[in-house]
Amino acid sequence: MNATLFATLVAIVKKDLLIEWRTRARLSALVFFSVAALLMFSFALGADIQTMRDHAGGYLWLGLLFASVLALSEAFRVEAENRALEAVLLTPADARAVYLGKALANALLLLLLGALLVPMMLVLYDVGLDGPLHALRLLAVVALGVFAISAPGTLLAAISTNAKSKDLLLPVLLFPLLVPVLLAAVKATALVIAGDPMGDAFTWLSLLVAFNVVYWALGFLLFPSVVDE
Amino acid sequence: MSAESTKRPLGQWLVLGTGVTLLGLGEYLGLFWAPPEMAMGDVMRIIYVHVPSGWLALVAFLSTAIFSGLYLRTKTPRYDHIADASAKTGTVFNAMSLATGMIWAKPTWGVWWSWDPRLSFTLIMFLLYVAYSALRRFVDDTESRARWAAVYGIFASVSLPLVYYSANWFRSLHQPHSTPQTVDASMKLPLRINAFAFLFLMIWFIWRRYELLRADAAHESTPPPA
Amino acid sequence: MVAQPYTLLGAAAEVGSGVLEGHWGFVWAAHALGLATLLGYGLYLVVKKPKG
Amino acid sequence: MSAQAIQVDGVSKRYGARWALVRTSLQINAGESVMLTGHNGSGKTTLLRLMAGLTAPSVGALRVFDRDVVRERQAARTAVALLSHQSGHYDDLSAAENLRLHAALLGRDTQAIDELLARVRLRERADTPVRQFSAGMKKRLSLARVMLKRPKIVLLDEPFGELDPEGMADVETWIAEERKAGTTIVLATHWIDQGRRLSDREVRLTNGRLV
Repeated sequence: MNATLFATLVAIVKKDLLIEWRTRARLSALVFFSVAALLMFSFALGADIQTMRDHAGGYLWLGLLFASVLALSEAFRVEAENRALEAVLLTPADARAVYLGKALANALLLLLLGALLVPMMLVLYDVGLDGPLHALRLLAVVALGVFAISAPGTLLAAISTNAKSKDLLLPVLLFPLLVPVLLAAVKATALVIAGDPMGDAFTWLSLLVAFNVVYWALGFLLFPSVVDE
Repeated sequence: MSAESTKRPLGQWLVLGTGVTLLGLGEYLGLFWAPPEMAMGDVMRIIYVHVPSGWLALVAFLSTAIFSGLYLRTKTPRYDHIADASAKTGTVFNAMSLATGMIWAKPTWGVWWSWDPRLSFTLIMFLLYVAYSALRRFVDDTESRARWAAVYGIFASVSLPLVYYSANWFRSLHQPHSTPQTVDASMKLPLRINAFAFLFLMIWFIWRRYELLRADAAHESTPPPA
Repeated sequence: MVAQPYTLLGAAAEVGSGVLEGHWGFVWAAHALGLATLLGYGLYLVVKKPKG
Repeated sequence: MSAQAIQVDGVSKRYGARWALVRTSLQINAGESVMLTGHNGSGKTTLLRLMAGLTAPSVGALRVFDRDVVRERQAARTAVALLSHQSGHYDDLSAAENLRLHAALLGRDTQAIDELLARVRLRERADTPVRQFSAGMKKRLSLARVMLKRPKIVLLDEPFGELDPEGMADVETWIAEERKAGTTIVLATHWIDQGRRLSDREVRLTNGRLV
């Protein structure tokens, strides 16, 4: 009688995207925050265009990482506000499908943010791209990275929302977990931007894919233990 | 239950005794019996504390992951306590490995800290398990704490293969990780003995810590009279 | 100095006199730190009383 | 089907250092309506949340239609609906959107939603974001969600709270109908008169203990 795993997933994604659309003022604040972060990096490091060009990928990912912490805790504030997630789980929806839906919605949100930040990065740090294919490759790296952030991020946000000092706890739990992801994403981004004479990009991309597989699988398996007492 | 935990079982004494004896022997052999290494000289002797503490940190964290999984499967509080005890003990070994590694780095590379992958990932692993302990402190409800810590303990264990293989995977200045196969026979012996010494001490630490946690939980798990 | 057999006293004297070419200072520091950590953690677990 | 709808077996529940429920045992037969009374903090809400499978007992076990609420959680949850203090709505979505989400999750078609909204007198406000609703309107919407599920067991935590007299009368009518239809009802309320009219027996909790 209950919805299938896939139908639940679709319902949750639709619901989350609808809420994002309704609260788009919040969304634009998030965009503003990440653009401001990119600007701050360039101020903090001085206006040396070569340094900025060399580290553009790093700044981009730091901006995305900080923004994702805010986005993730917002996503679960909505769920916790009236215990709405609890009502969803009581239907009884499959918690694993709920996880996939929320993680997917978060990833899409971060992808949108990334797609907005990439042109900012190109302009601010004077990075050139040759043609649309190059831009597409860059976007693919961003997509792999934000999906690898969203999978553990969604799960840990669900935990920290229900703990004390949740705003502090989420980055404490999330950052060390994401350092390897960040490392791979930054390296891959830099190689895509600056060219890849040694053919190293493939290694870093495979690493990102591997993180995605592991984190999404773990999240899928473990999320029921997080929300179901 | 409290009487049980104040009277230490014989096995625990045996584990502690074995660990201490082996440690004494290993330290003697490592510091005085084994020859200095050809390229690095005497500074290589740091290996006898640095490497075993690194290994055993990995073993302890692996134990955290395993018992976290068992807890989620069975919801038996005992497994949660073992996972917690393992994580805390592993953190101590991890800190020791980092500190001795830094002492080694200074004379060898001229810096206290180099950002080579092995070292960086070991530091990240340390942060992960500090975060694990922080998470436990941020949750009041015993059942939620156990579930969430178990989930995090499993997530954190993704870093273990990264630490273990990082020296080989990424080009780095850290030598390929030392195992008894990669070092000379006369260094093998103290390294092996110290590794076992650390293993026994780790078991004792986890055991002892587990008893403390269980004693803490004992007076929590009995409801007041009706 | 490489082949010289070491005694506890000799090595300690070397550290004391500040001769660090052989890097024995670092070796002693690392081992002392390691052993102190083990001892300290062990004592902490022995002394620590359960709550309540 | 077992004659027992809910079986509470020696259940204790601890939150942090506090025992919210102590050594509680209770049987509720299928089709029975039970009123739960007690002061604030006496454990009523905890007991209802345990019955809904939203929280696991620290000690003891609960069964809903012979299904363990922890081990066979989905099966147990299928049977119950909970009207709680927290509305369970997404405040940024409209009343209709909230119900449509739940209809999708329940695998129901959305035909009934209009009718349900009319039933709880929210039809005119169907497309208003829930954030703009008063507490009473939110309660009505929660009630519509419970109706949408059509469960075998209804758990009601203060269903009369925050409602105007008209709303209270509506809820009373609905509970009476459900009772007639054979739904098992657990009703936690401070409204003793209404509660007695709507229940077969009364169970009282003091300090987490059944009296």
